[in-house]
Amino acid sequence: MNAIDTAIRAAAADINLAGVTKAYDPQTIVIPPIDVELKAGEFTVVLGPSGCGKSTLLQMIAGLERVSAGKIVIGGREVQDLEPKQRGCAMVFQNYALYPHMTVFENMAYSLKVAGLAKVERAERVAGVAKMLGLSDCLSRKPGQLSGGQRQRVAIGRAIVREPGVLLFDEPLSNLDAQLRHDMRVELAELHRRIGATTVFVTHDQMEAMTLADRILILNRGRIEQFDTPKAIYHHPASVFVARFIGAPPMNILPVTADGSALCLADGQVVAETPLTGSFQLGIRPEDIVTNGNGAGRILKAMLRFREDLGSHSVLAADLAGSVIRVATPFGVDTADQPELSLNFPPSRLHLFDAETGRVMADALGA
Amino acid sequence: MNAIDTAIRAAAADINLAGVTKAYDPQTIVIPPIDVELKAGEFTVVLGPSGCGKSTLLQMIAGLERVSAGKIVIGGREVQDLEPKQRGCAMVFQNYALYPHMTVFENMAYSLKVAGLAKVERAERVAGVAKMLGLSDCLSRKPGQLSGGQRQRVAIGRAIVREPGVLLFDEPLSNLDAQLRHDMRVELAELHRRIGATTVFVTHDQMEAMTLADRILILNRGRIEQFDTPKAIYHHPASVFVARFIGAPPMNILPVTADGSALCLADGQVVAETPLTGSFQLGIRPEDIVTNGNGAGRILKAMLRFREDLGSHSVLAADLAGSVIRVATPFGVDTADQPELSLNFPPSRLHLFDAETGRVMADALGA
Amino acid sequence: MVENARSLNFATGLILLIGMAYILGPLYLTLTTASHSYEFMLRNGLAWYPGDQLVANMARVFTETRIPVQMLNSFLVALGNAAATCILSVLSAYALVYFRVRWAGVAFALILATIMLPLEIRVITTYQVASNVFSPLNALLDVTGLNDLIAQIAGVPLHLEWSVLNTHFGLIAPLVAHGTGTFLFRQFFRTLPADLFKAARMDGAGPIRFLFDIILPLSRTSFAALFVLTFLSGWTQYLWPLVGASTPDMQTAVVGLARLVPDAEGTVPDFPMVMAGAVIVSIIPLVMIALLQRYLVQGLVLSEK
Amino acid sequence: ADIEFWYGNTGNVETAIKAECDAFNAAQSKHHVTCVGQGSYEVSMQKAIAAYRSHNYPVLIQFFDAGTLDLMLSDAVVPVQDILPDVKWNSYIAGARAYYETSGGKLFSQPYNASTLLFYTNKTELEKAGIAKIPTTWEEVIDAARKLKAAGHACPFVTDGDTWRVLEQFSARHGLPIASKHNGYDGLDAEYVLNTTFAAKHLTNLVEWRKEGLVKLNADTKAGNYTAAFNAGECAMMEGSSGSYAASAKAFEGKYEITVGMAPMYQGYERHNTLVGGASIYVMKGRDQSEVDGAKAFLDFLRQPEQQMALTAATGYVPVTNDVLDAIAKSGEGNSTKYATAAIGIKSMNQPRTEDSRGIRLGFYVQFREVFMEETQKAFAGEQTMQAALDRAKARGDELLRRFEKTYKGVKLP
Amino acid sequence: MSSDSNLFSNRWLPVLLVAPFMLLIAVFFYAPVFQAFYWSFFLEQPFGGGSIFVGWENFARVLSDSEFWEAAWRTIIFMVTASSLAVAVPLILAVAADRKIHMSLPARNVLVWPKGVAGASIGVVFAFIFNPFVGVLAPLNNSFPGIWAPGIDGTDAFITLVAAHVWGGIPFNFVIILAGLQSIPRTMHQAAAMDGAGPWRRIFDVQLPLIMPQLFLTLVLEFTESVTSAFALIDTITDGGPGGATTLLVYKIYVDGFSGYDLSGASTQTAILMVFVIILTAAQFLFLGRRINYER
Ligand SMILES: Nc1ncnc2c1ncn2[C@@H]1O[C@H](COP(=O)(O)OP(=O)(O)OP(=O)(O)O)[C@@H](O)[C@H]1O
Ligand SMILES: Nc1ncnc2c1ncn2[C@@H]1O[C@H](COP(=O)(O)OP(=O)(O)OP(=O)(O)O)[C@@H](O)[C@H]1O
Ligand SMILES: O=P(O)(O)OC[C@H](O)CO
Ligand SMILES: [Mg+2]
Ligand SMILES: [Mg+2]
Repeated sequence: MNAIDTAIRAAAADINLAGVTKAYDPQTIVIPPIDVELKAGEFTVVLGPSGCGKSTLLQMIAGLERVSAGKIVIGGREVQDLEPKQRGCAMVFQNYALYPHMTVFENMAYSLKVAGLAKVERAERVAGVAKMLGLSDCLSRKPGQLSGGQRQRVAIGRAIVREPGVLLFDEPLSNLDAQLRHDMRVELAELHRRIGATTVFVTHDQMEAMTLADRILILNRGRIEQFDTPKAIYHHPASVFVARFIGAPPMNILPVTADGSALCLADGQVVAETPLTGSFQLGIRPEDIVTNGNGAGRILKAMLRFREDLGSHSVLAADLAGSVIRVATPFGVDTADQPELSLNFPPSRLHLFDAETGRVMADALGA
Repeated sequence: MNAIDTAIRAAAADINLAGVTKAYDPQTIVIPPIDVELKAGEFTVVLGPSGCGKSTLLQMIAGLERVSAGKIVIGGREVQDLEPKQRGCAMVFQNYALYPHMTVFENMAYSLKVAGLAKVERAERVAGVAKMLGLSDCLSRKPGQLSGGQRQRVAIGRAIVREPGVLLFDEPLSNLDAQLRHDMRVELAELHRRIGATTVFVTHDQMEAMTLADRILILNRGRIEQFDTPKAIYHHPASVFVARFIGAPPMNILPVTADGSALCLADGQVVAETPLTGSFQLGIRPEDIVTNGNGAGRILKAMLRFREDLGSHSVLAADLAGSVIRVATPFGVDTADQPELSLNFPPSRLHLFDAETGRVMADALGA
Repeated sequence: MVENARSLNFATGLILLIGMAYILGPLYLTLTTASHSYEFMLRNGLAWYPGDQLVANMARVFTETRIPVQMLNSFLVALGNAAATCILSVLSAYALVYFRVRWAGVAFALILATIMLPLEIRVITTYQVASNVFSPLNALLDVTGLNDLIAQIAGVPLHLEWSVLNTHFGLIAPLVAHGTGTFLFRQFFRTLPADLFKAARMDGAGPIRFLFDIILPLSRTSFAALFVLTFLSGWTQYLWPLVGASTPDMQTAVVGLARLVPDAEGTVPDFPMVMAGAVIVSIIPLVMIALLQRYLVQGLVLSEK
Repeated sequence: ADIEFWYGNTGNVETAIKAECDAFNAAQSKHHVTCVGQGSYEVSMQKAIAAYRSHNYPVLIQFFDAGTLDLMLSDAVVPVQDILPDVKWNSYIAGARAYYETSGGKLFSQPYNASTLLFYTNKTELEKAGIAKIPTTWEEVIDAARKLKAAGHACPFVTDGDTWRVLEQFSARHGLPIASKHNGYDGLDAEYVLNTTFAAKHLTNLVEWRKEGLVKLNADTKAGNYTAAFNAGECAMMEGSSGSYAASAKAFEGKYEITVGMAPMYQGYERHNTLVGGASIYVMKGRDQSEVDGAKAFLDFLRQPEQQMALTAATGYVPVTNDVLDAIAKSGEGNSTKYATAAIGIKSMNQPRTEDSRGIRLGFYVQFREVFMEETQKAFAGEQTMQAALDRAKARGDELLRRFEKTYKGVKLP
Repeated sequence: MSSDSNLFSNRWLPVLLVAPFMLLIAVFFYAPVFQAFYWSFFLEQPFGGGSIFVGWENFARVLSDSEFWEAAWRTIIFMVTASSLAVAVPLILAVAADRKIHMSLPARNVLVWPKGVAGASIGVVFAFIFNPFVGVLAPLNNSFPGIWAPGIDGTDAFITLVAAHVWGGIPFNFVIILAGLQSIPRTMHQAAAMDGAGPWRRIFDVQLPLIMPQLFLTLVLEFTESVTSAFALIDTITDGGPGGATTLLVYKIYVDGFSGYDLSGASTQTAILMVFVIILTAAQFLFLGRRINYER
């Protein structure tokens, strides 16, 4: 009876990964030992480039992939050796993986049926979830007769009908077109508020990550680069990797040298004061750069290469000290089309990273 | 010999469509008679929702699809009854349509070979184009061994190696990931500057349209909604359709009534003055709305529903007079999290559309 | 297609017309010949136009030959072949694709090899084996010396005998020992998204449930295609039923039909009746093709990958 | 007991066999025989072999003449004479006995549907062409053929060139061996000699005559088959088994007059006996006594004169016990056409005997028949000379004999 | 594939699932194959009275037998002519039917029909239709007597077999090739048209190269199919004649084994044929299979 219970109802649970490792074959370690703690009810987005191990991580939590070493604890139970159905997790797949031969109802009820839940109860639960997801009218249709958004919702419905303690999503929105994607994002956020399951959401779309996550886990080759709130990750990236990965257009990264007093670009222009010495990488977001030379900080000279006018704002590409940087002009601001630009890098918006490791230098800049 | 000539070398040419119509079957007219004039060397982007007839239009120009009526004139020649190869057009397909059994070199050289160009010349031309596209190293590979971006470039190379007067692109970037897409966009723009062929580029991605086009042709169910520069289209949309279609998040459209003096929202709040009377649709872009009630124009009260923080800026969703509107806060501006918002709709940023036809009311608003 | 040139379409049409004539010609002549009397055939030979004896000739096939009961045999053989092939293939393909077994490659190779050597090549020894299905086992017992052991314990060596000749089972079994079905299903299973498997596991389905709830329903078209194919192949078999069945009442209709010709020794074969027989014998498979051609095509398309 | 009996015939012969089985079952209630047709002599034999190997065979099987040696060496059958010692076996005519008895004179099998080669003519057509006398020699046959041809007849003489007809029966009645050691009767180490005897000349003649349009083969006839062509009136003369007489007579009814006589001889050759053809019944080894009892009863039943007469009447097969001719005579229908083959057939088989006309006792003989047909067909088609064909047939045949000898190394002819 | 996420890890269940089929092919495929090889080293008495081990002697004999080589040669000729026609004709038809014209719909249907007609039935029908006296060619024979004589002339008999085989082989190959052609994306044609290639040129430059996998498949299967179909056709049309002109190896094996009850000889030929087929199939895979493995 216990099996049925976790299979079809569980409270939102903490997830602890301790030293979890994955190697598909002894040579290639996909995930080196990592430790993560996800709080019950939290919405965690796992973000990272393709092939970094996001899906692998998720599948280890789900029980679809064995851990090579380490422990996975869900709601206090060690689960790494349990079958998927015993872990109280549900999962939504990238291409939905709906059963094409079953109706929407049957798709959603399948796990309940396998768990041995009585027919009446099944119908009740599915009806409830369908209503919540606005699927009540298509319960008797097959997945092939649904729109992309509806399929998405069925996939989610199938997962949450089990009332799992943990909800796992593997790039569930990546097959949708932009509009639908936006709508589903909003729906997902609301859904999470309502059902409160601990949620792990894999994506490589930073927009999704920013808008959905309580915390974002950024993976790079199986290693955790940063695990923090979206705001912190955006405004205080822990490494060049994170800085470059989040934000579009991405943060500009320039090689700089410091002589104990000033931070200089490759061509000698001084960007800011600093007590440090050595080589570093300087980061600044395109939208933090002030054009026309009337912002805070020193004035830097750059040459305009081209501009892309996106309606709501423009992106300028400019040569600065031998690097190409991108500058986003806020909407409304019309820059004159002259080749020479005067730019300000507001000191409060500067990020300084170690030239070797790429990790951020905490509080390294005065001002 | 003339055949060879147009097949493998042509000057950039005007394209004139006069009364061009397409019906796959007599019942469903996909494209009602349209007239368009594209100038030699111009980069035209055709934009529109899926199924609106973009590909059909392109294929009629290319000669892959017969016109049901009307004339197509390319470089002064009437071509609607000519074979594709006689029209001096080259085309890049959405899925590249590379010949999988031929090497990159053979793919690019194929049209030259068919046209009977000598082997040496073929090699020369292909080498030139390959160099320009950075493909010199992969000439002997098969398409299956290339990355997405490389395939894309081969497809383009295959088209331009013929030095066509007209270059046609059918959603060439839609299969690429965001990063690559951005890079290819830049490459394409530069390429066009270099070879100068009249270019027709089909997409349904407005970002592409905005950044690439000299002029954008917006199609809606085969009809031309607007044909103008990106700026004009963004700032002066000719219809609700265009207004909604361009910009992300899209322009807010609200039903309004005018009583000869004031323009009122559904709940009676006055937005602006107007000499008109009747029902209209009011449009305003999310980024044109000023929050905190300190911009130009009257103050409107709205209730915040939720906000999405995108790092560079935030998007607020708010209830206004029974409709949901989106407001984009410029980056840097931190709005306090209070449910009641005071908004300004700067009169210069308002767009007024006919309630029935959805066409813009020119100069309808004072201010 | 791109061009719509009239001459091209004309040439294409002509080719297809010739192709259809090639296919339909013999069928038409079969029908016309079947619709004339024996005497007419003796006088005129091949009939180019239909006559009025079709029904009469068919009636004679039913009353004068064993073809009716042989049709029943054909039907049982075809059905048995189709059903057994479908079931065994789906099970073995399922095991090879969805389980982590080290011997999967070897097993698949062993199965695939059966495609290469048609029954016609190995008919002599297949016949010997069919005449005693246990002969391989007996040989094994002898060779391994196990039989000496058994002889010591039981007093007599073990020698089992079971001839399947002249039984429906015997007619069917060697036809089923053919790997195409397994190959087809394996290809099909591999085109199913891997996530489907994962989803089912998340939903708590084990191997048996997954097979019955997910795999089998999804394989319906492949099943239908393989069923049609193996049914047709069972129906149209010739050599094996010819040797595997020793009595006319066990033989299949195709064999019976071929036998109609020499049966008439001393007289000119009754071609109208033979042709009427040919029509009757082919009618079930032809109807099947007409009805299920869609599945047939889909099934064959699959097997290409 | 319930017993099974396998046979290989088809057509009206099969009908007659079934009738006999039914008659047996009706005549007594102790035994029941199920008669199973196998389609042809060759297939029947192969099925018997496989059935025997799998210990799943009937007690009675009919085998054709060509399989005699294989069966004698098989150790799979019990000689009928051992099983039924009390039967008066010497009432069988010598011609039939010779083929199926051991060197010790013991009958191995009970002759059943015995045939021999006869000469058929369409008297009506011959007369039309002005031929009054039925030919008895090849010279006359060819003479008649020329006349027929001159009279516009498309197919004067027809044969299928079958080994049994053109080689075995021809050699026997002309006193020629086809292999040394008296066609193998004296040992497994025999060799073919067919390419050196007068048979070679005859076969060469056939080729010439065919070129001349006097002789036709199966494929030259509209009917596609020599008996069918004869029966349909397409061909005027044929050499054929007595077993097909009934069918021919029936086909001729009301249209033509048929004659049967002994097969033609070359002038200057003394006529010897023709061989018994068709098939005989063997009792298989290792069945229960009760089945053997049933088999005995059935064999006894078939041996009865009435049964033999019935078979003869229905098919043309020749009765082979001496008492049957008397019985026919007694029945008062002695001159009825339905018994036409009985007297002439027996007469043909009772012609003076030589050591080379006893029968054929050669290994893998069925395969040799195929070889002979293959090679001579090539000769008829003009791909090689008849002599070359026979030389090749001999070479290939000897190969078979040697292999047979080796396969049965150490086994003695019974 | 080795990952557990795609696979069940039960140990005995898969064995249980494969076992019935494995048992079946063990008994009805591998045992006979083994038996054939076994017998080919013995001289086997037909009635099982005894057998003598003769080592490679059977092979030596068969391989030095000109009949065997003639049959083998005829088999190869049949496979080459009949099989290539049985692929080429459907190929032409499929290329034609791939074009969207009125005729292609009925053609796609009609061309599949022979699949329902058994080889032996085809044989019976073709034997009659090509009968020199009453068949379709009878008028020809009336004007030029003897010009068409499949009962006498080996070549004519061979032609009849090939015509019948191609007739029966069209459907399967047609469907596979057509499926291949239809899986070629439309844009591929369009691209080639833009490159200036006309329909004829596209057949050779685009369509044929792209349906190589299908062509390969049909060739491999046609190979075994020709063996199967050949037997039924020979047995119903020519009986291997005239003069052995249509005795292919399959038929020879059958005749030697079943009519001549020469088990050792037939088995030896079977064994040789098997080795031959295996080598040929392997060669096909090696030489053809490797070249056509590109992605779309
Ligand atoms: N079954 C497997 N066997 C071997 N290696 C695998 C397997 N599955 C994944 N990998 C490898 O493990 C690494 C991580 O794969 P994973 O699927 O977790 O990446 P991901 O972050 O989900 O990427 P994507 O964004 O492309 O989905 C990759 O290098 C991949 O090649
Ligand atoms: N060959 C055809 N036969 C019939 N209708 C067609 C055909 N091709 C396209 N259509 C129809 O014509 C309309 C326009 O199609 P078209 O492919 O031009 O759209 P599109 O704008 O390119 O769309 P997308 O963005 O999806 O590519 C659609 O409704 C489509 O269904
Ligand atoms: O046609 P049958 O029955 O007379 O037999 C002829 C030969 O003896 C067969 O071997
Ligand atoms: Mg992934
Ligand atoms: Mg399109």
